Amino acid sequence: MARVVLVGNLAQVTGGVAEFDLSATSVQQLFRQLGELHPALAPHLESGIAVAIDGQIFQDALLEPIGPRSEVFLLPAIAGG
Amino acid sequence: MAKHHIEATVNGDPAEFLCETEDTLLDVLRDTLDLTGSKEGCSSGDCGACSVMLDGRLVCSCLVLGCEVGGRKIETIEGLAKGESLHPLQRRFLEAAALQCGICTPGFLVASKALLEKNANPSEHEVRFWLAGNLCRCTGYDKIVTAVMDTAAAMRKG
Amino acid sequence: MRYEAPESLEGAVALLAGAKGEARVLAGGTDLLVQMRADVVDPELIVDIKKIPETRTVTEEKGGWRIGAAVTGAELKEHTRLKQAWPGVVEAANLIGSTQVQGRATLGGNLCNGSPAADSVPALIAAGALASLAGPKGRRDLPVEDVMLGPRKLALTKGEIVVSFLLPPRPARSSDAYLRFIPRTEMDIAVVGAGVSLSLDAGGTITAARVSLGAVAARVLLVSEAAQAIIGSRLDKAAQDRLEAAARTACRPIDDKRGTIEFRTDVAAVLSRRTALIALDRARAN
Amino acid sequence: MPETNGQTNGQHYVGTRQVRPDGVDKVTGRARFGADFNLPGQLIGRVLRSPHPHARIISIDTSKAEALPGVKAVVTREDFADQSSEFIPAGEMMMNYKDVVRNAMAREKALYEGHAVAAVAATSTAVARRAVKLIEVKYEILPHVIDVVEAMKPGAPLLHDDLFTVGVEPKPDKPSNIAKRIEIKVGDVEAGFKKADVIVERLFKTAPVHQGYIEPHAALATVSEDGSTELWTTTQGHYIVRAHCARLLGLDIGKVRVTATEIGGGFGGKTVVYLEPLAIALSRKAKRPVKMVMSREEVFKASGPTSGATVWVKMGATKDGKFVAGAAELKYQAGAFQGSPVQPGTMCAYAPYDIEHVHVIGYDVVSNRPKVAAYRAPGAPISEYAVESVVDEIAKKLRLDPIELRMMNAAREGTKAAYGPKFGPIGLEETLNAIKKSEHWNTPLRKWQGRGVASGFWFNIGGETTVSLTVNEDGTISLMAGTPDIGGLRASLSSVVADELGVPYDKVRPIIGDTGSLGFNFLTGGSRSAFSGSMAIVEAAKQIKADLIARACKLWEAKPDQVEFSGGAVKPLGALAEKVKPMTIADFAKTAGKTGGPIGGIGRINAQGAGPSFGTHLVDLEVDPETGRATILRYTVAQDAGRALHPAYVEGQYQGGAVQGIGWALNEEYIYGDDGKLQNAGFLDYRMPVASDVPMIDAILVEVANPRHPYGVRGVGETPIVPPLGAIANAMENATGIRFTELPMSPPKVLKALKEKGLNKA
Repeated sequence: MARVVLVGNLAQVTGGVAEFDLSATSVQQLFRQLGELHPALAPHLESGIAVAIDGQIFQDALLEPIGPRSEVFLLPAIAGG
Repeated sequence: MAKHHIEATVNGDPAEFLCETEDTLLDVLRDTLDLTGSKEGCSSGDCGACSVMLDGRLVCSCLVLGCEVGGRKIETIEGLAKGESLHPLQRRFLEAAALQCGICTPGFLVASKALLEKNANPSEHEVRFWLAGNLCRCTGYDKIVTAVMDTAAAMRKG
Repeated sequence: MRYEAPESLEGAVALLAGAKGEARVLAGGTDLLVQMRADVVDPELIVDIKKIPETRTVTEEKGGWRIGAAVTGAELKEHTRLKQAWPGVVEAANLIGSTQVQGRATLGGNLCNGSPAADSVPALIAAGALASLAGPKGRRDLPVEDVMLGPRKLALTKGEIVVSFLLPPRPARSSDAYLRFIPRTEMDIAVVGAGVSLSLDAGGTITAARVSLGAVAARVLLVSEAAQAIIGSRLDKAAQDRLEAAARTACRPIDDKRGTIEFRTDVAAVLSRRTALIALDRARAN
Repeated sequence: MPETNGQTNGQHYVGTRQVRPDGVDKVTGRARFGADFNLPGQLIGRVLRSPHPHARIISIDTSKAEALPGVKAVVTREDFADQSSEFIPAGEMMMNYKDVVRNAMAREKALYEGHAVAAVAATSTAVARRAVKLIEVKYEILPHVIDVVEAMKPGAPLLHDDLFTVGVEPKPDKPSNIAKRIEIKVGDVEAGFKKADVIVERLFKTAPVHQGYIEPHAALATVSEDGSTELWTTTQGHYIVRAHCARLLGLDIGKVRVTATEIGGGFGGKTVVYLEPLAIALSRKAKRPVKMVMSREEVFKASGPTSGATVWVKMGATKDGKFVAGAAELKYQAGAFQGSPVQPGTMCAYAPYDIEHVHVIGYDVVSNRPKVAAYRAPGAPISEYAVESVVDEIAKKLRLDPIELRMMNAAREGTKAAYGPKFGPIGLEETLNAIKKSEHWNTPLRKWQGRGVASGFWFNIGGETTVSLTVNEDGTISLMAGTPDIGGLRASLSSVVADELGVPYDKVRPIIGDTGSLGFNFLTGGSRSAFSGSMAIVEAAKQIKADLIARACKLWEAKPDQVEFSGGAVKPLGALAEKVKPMTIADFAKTAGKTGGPIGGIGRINAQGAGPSFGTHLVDLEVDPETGRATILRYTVAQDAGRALHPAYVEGQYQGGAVQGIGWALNEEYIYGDDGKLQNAGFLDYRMPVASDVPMIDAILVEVANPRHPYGVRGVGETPIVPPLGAIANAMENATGIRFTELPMSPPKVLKALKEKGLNKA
């Protein structure tokens, strides 16, 4: 099971729940599973979200694999000047 | 009223143009003579991107009226390189990465050439104050000042 | 918009006097063109005075110097003997804008733009310069401090122009200086400007002095109390304090984007002292 | 990097200081920037802007303007369909199309002085100027609010009556100027403070500052009767401009071709649209090309500065200097529409440090100012300035060397970042060590001189990137990239191409392709273009090498294991080497038609694996106690580049960022009157540093390779503007003993503080 942590305001949508253990093996599955657990979260996962898998930040990477013991953080997307 | 008919010398060639009283020399160079190397950054003499030589004197072409230059000699960035070869300042700016976006570069080159013609051995202080009217937002001036001083040293050696 | 470049004073005066709408004199143009671009002014007539010989020459006259109103700062800087006689006036003219601007900007333009922050004006006033005017009624002279009445307001009558400035002869052991405060090292309008001209006797005591402050009131001030504060002294600490106090009292500044009343007053005192000390050193060297 | 690359002589160009391929055009005046493009029959466009900071637009009468001879088109709000509420990335922040259309052209209300209200296209500049003055707009003037704290107060003038604060529970039932509340929480900050022996708490204020690019915004558009649209504009992202314009004007993306001109500086400010949709709308009406160029005044009044902010910081440390807790509250101005960089501000505030308990709250607040745009590490300089100031105070309280204190708490590989995930390999410690070892750090100071140090962080990003490599008939290489070259990109990428294909640097010719010539690229921003572009080039080069190896095998009737690609040629191995000679890329190019046709590769990636870049700055300054003016005496930057593709242009990023930071710290600010109007909309009174204001900027390149990039590259463009504000504030404290908590530290403020302490005597 991957350890999944919501950073910032996302936890508000889940009524304060910020940590999950999920069996997802890709970012796409992760989003689907989170959406099923907390339907209110689903729209927030469609854009403006970055995913840090074991310390590495990915943006718009639905197909990125997630390991069984991965530590995953959901962050606001980042761009820059 | 009718436009002014002006004859001047631009980069050594005779130039003839019509302009309204309110047209600046910069307007004339860019829009009438298609010499777009001189840039408009502020139109108020505060950025130096439009620097040209007028009868051997460094000026902002945005602060000169087109109708003032009849019979006078104007040198712009387009006249800096002679024939095949770049001016030593142009070469040094390239080698020293003294430009990033490049919008201020024509003004800096024209102003730096004017400095080296007056002072073949300027101190860093003199270079910085001479060029204080040329704004650059990319480089922090370091590589520009260095390039000007290196060029001066190279030109002194000949 | 008409543009005329007469070659005689009479021609220029006639054009200006006869203008229907707003008429502007063009010297260096470093203020006029900016105001035109910004739609602040939209003159019907522009009279370029640079083709009139008297406006473009620097000549020695009765032991003093006559400077054409349309001589540029850069040209003044290259005039070795003028620079030696009036270093403060020349350095003030060369604090106006950038190298590029100094290639165009003139003493006449700097005065007639009517800004209390004009850099060359305090230096000219401290120097006791006379402005030589030409108008429909002929020529007259005005002390520079009487030319500007307030922001953008001049004592010139319709058709009248500033042709040249006369700087008086310099006795031995005399000199002048100008300092201004700006937040950057270059390119700003003076937040405070201070001009000081003084003469010493053989013993190094100040026998004559003029002190002028810019950007601390609606017009550039000639501060006689400040001059009195140092005349008869060798600019010792006590005299410096009197000078600073007099400068403070004279200030009637405003709060604006360039500085506060408090800041301008404090800095005016500091600058008048620093400027006087520079003038003193120079005078001793002469 | 794979050793099969590089030149036959083993030379590599990556890491060397090659002359930029676009350089000659830029030193001769040939290079064409935004305002240098013209088309036959072109009209001049000009914008009418609101003189009021906040006013309802009752009516706009354009009839007199339209009647003026030479006027060919006038557009107003009527010419832009309203947009549904949908968030899209713009620079570093999400922006809503509902707002984008309103910022491009005011609808119900003018929300800041300079807000576009109408635009005209005429046969000359003079006619366009006159026409704009003939447009009659009836305004109902409304009370305005400029300051962020004022804007947050209940009863403050309301900009948008449909703006309800997001991120607060329960959902507010009344609209306000607070668009969003965000929160970053790690550990239990209260418990953390209980462990602290020393706690420092401060309130800071920063002024809005403009990116200050020397080239004003400019656009040239031509729309034909069938709706096909061409646009030349100065932008950091022409594909983003295409997307915005297509959306705002209801055009097929495929019908809009955008060419990015040479760009005269952007720093984040050229990531959004201003003139572009207006020029297209005017051209569509006039059926003639329309050129629009902003004046400098318009740039200041109507294009994005970055936020001014109020920042509260509270940090706790043990007596031996370990940081145990960090709290902060950030209030960022967004300008007239939501979308300030407060989100990255909250995430960056404590990023340089290993702190167990962190709690940062941020507010995104609208007020009657121009909508902010990205500016170099958006949001980070503001929050990190506040934290670095407090870190300095903690060092002083504990009598610890400020570098030692930072070293003790520095984030390193494996540290859990204050915004959540663990860091990979990073170089903060290395930059601190580099500064500590520098001769600068060890030189003595005199009275009224001060020395300050501060560190800074930025994430960096990758993103969607396409490049194409074409092998020409003579073996030279054409490189096409789609991210505007804002400061040496072509030079950096050409070095990578030369090394990947083993061809000489001067045989690579780079261009920036238009949106019709190359696949999608995200914009130049987030310090991504050299990072992502070089990754995409490696992909494209792989395709070419594989193709050449395949062709060689066919020609030589050999197996792949009998050949290798190295030094710019396919070489036969072993016995085969007796029979055939190596074939260079040029050999293949000559006969390409006979071996399968043109040779080339296209790299299409969504670059991931961006490595954060940390930097540490060291500054000496001297204060004139009688005038309050600070002079920067000496400056040193140390920053982690991962791997510097072109060291000179990396140094240039460090030096330029430092000087922008000097301006931000000392003199730059938007000054508003009580009338809500900007008083310093020009380079005369918006005081950016000039050459005589600054010393040489020593640049130390630290290289801790980014393992996720084939060359180890990290983005370098943004981090350099993060540390200067804190470093200079710390140097001011060191020089005067006074902690300045408000930027800019301009002479009037400094003198006032010195007077209050009776220090204003030399």
